[in-house]
Amino acid sequence: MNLESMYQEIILDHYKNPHGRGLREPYDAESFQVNPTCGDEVTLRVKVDDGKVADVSYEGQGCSISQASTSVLTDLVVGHTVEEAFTTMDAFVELMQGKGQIEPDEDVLEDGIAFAGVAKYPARVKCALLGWMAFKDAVARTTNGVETA
Amino acid sequence: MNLESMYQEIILDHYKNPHGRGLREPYDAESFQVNPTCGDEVTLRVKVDDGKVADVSYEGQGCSISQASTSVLTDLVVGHTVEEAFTTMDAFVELMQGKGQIEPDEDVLEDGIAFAGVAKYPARVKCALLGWMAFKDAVARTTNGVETA
Amino acid sequence: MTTTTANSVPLDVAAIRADFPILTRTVRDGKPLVYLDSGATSQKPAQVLEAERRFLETSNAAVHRGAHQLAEEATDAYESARVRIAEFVGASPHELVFTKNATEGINLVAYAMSNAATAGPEAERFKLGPGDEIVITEMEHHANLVPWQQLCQRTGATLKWFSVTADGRLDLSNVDELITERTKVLAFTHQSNVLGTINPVEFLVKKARKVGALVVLDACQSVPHFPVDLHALDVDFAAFAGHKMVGPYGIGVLYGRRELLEAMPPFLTGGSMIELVRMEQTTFAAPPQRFEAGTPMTSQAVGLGAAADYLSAIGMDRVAAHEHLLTEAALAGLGEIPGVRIIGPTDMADRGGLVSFVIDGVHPHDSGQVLDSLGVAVRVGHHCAWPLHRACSVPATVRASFYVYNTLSEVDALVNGVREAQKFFGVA
Amino acid sequence: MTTTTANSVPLDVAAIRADFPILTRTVRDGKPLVYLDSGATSQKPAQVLEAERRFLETSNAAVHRGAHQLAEEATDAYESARVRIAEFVGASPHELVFTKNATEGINLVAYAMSNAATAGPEAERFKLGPGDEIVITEMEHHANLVPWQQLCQRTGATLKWFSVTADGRLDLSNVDELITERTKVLAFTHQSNVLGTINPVEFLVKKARKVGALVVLDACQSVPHFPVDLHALDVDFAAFAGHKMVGPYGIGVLYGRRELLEAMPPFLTGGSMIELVRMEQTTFAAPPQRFEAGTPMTSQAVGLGAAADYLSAIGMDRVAAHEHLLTEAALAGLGEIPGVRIIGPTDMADRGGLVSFVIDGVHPHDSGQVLDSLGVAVRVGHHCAWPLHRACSVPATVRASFYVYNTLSEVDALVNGVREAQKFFGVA
Ligand SMILES: Cc1ncc(COP(=O)(O)O)c(C=O)c1O
Ligand SMILES: Cc1ncc(COP(=O)(O)O)c(C=O)c1O
Repeated sequence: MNLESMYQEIILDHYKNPHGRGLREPYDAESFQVNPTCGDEVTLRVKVDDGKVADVSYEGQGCSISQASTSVLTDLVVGHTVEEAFTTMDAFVELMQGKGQIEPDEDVLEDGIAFAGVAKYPARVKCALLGWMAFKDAVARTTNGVETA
Repeated sequence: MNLESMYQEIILDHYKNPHGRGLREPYDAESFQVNPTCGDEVTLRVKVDDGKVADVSYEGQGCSISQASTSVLTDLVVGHTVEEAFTTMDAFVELMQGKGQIEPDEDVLEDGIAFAGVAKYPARVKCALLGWMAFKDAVARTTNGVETA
Repeated sequence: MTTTTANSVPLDVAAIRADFPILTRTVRDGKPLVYLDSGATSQKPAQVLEAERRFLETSNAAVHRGAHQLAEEATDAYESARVRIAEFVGASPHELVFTKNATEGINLVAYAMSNAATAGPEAERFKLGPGDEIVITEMEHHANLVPWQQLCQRTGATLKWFSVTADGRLDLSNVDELITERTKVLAFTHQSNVLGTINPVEFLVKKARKVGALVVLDACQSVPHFPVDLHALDVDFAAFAGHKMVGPYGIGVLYGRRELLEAMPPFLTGGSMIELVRMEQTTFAAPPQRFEAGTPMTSQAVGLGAAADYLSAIGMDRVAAHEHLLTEAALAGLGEIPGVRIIGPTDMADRGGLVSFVIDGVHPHDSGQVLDSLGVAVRVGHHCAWPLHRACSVPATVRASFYVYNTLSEVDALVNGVREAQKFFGVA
Repeated sequence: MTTTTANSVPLDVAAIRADFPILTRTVRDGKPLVYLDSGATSQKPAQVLEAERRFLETSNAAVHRGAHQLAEEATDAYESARVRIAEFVGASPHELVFTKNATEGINLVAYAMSNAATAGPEAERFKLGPGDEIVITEMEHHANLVPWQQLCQRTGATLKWFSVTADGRLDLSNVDELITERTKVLAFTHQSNVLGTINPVEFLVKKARKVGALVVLDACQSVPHFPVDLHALDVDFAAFAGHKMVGPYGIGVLYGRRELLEAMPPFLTGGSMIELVRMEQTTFAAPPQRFEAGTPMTSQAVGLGAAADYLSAIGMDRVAAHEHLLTEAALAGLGEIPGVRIIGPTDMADRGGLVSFVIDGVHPHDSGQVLDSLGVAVRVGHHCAWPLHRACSVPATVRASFYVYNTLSEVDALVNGVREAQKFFGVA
């Protein structure tokens, strides 16, 4: 195995210098997600204004992959409409579940394409998706009105 | 396999003409035993007078082996002291659990020696012991005073 | 069902037999083995044994846990088996829970229902109490009877049951008295392991749906023997076992409709089925993991996947047609012998590949012994369906059950053996 | 325990390795496999695979049922395996119940106890209710934690637990506050699957006996790794799994003291565990059959018998001594690396053959990935002991666990791999 194929420079950069980290107010909904096999966890908040993702803030503990992918997530969704964000999410999920067979589209996924190598390691796919699951869940909670702060 | 080694003439005789069959009064205790794998069952009564087995009566349904061995049982125990009966029983049980390696003593087991061949068939050993288990249990009940009729 | 499709090519039984190493052995002083006890457990082809062995020799590791290569390969093998088995029975992979046998599968449902009493509001629909009723049938295997008795004992619910008619069918005459608004569960066997009777699933499901009862299907004797499409049958739960379908011991399958498994409280608890564990409280994973506590029967799942592949390659239609042929021959052959009584339907309508019978004047145990002495392995006793035997007024029966590797000449051996038994015990 | 006996000859590891086909394979582009994950599941020697295969190819049939020759042979193989396994752990055969894994064994006891509520007066001693207490420890595997939480939920009993000290031992300072007249069950692990700590069974049993509490021992990490004599330990119940002791998946063992098993109500119900079945009511067989519902994991029992034989032939003293050697080396090697923290005792007193650790600045998942890239298979995560990790203030650890087939050079590979991980993530 070529370690570099999983740990691309971009991933290590995001891991060491995460974007948007920390929990911020105000927010509309929060989601707590955990990976039961390794104990990684993330708490993620979203603020949605007029159908746009105004802010994503988060904290958590986890491996480089889960931390970096959440950092990349904030870059990809903040400032975009929820619809756009979900399209991006779908592309990212598809990439991760593609067993390394899918060619990522840099126009859509930007730094997210660095995770193409992770898709070859099934045990790490969940790590890469942890923040995204929290994002999806948090957004669902805002529109369901389950939680509004 | 030699069918005749299991189904000795003596066994078939007892099967066709069982000794002491039928439930009789008076009796001191009764035991109901069942073989859960095949559904064979026996209800057996004992009458004990002054430490002697005065009568054994029984009814039940079952294969030739279980029926014949209960018939042989009555021959072996009725008229003997409980102690003698238990000694005979121990010899019979030992024979049956001996996997066909034990040479039976005709002085002790009389017709019971015909069951030596059955001991080679583990699945049938329980059949041969069904009546004896009922006898043991019924006698225990008389001395325990659990049941007296 | 078991009707022969016009264009189905008969099985190449000789080729199939070559896959089963045990069939070449002899028993009782050199008699060729005639194995007619597949209803109890089937034999296993080299393909299944090989698949399991290959897994253990190359990819063995704990699944769903490690991050190393072996663990990835093992997880992949385990989950891909689930996908193939799901396909085999017309279900989705996440609707299949691996259990140790079919018995555990039925117990799982029964215990989850009593656990609902102290689980959250999500579990409300599974709660049972006094006044509620569970309906089963008199022809059930103990595995689909005792767990429901026990559930009633734990919850105060009441057990009711369908009787069996003289010709070995469910007596449906009082169906509307039995299945009522009080019925919470209807559990019955797809095919009786004693009578061979195939029960009218569609009719019973319709009755249960009308009153909102959950339907639990004992598919132990159907999935191995004819095509079963669980989604098409529209049952809520179904259980079957690997060892009866040319697969390994130690693995069974519980099917549950997705939305039910999602709402159902767990049964066995421990590792791999949790979401978050604290000393004070635990939350649980989504199904099927929620119901697979502890290290799973990993290599057995791989083996069962190979078994499903093996049967699929033959084609379940052809399996059923072959058994149909053998059963017809057995019914005809045994039917000709005076003093032999078939227990179960004597015609081939809605009937699967096994025949139970008694010989007048010869106890089943003794009949079995004579057959055994001739190399013919059958099962004798009540076959874990004691109440059914009582209903049929026989203490026990002899059962010959057929599978893909049996031949018409083995049916002849059975029929001849029965005549021998009569001769030996002097009743012919 | 794990002390080396003076005259014990070291293992011939090369010969042992030759028994395990998987150890010759390579991973991740040609790296030799260094399997250090036996704490999760062990590899299987050819002897075990062969025993199971031979059984399936020659004597396979349903046990305790048929009267034909195969059924006799199968029953004999199954029950003789029970005898050998019982001998291996210092118990009597009728005290061993075969389960699907260790998790089922512990659940069996927990469910039997809640079933006691509606069972007869015989079961009185197993009844639990509000005011009663179950005591466990913070270092338990989820398998010996969640079932007790659930039992408390079903019965209203209260769960209490021992804490863990900073050096990874049970904190026994409050033992007399924890184990009181209210204590009905004391359940704890013989050896922690994370810390390697071996717990003081004798001391704890004495405390439990004084108050009449039942002692349940999780023997998953002890029976495979050092000599265990259950009668000498005098515990009431113990559970372990086949797959961790060079045996098959899909089989575990629950040990129960004879008089307890005899009084205990059943758990799983169905075929083969009954005495008399009527539609209205069922009575149950004597143990161990009472607790083995349905078709058992027959070939797996045969395989586990072969596994016990295999380990006995090596000698459990020598197994323990060998692991002692490897663990000492690992503790020394890892202990020298700045930034590596051992989670668990750092000395060898009352300590078994595994080492868990964290690398400062590198998440365990990432450490594991680097090791994997070098062919070293370890486990990362919370190892189904989440509360323990919380108590140790680490979200996860890396665990290297050793067995008979591991070598000192594999320990070196581990230590070097850890240095590589530090380099790769820039923390060295
Ligand atoms: C200490 C301990 N207890 C219980 C278990 C559970 O064993 P199983 O998964 O075989 O049920 C394990 C292993 O996973 C263990 O290490
Ligand atoms: C109809 C039926 N139900 C249930 C079972 C129980 O299956 P298992 O013993 O694999 O749990 C069997 C077979 O024994 C069966 O034939």
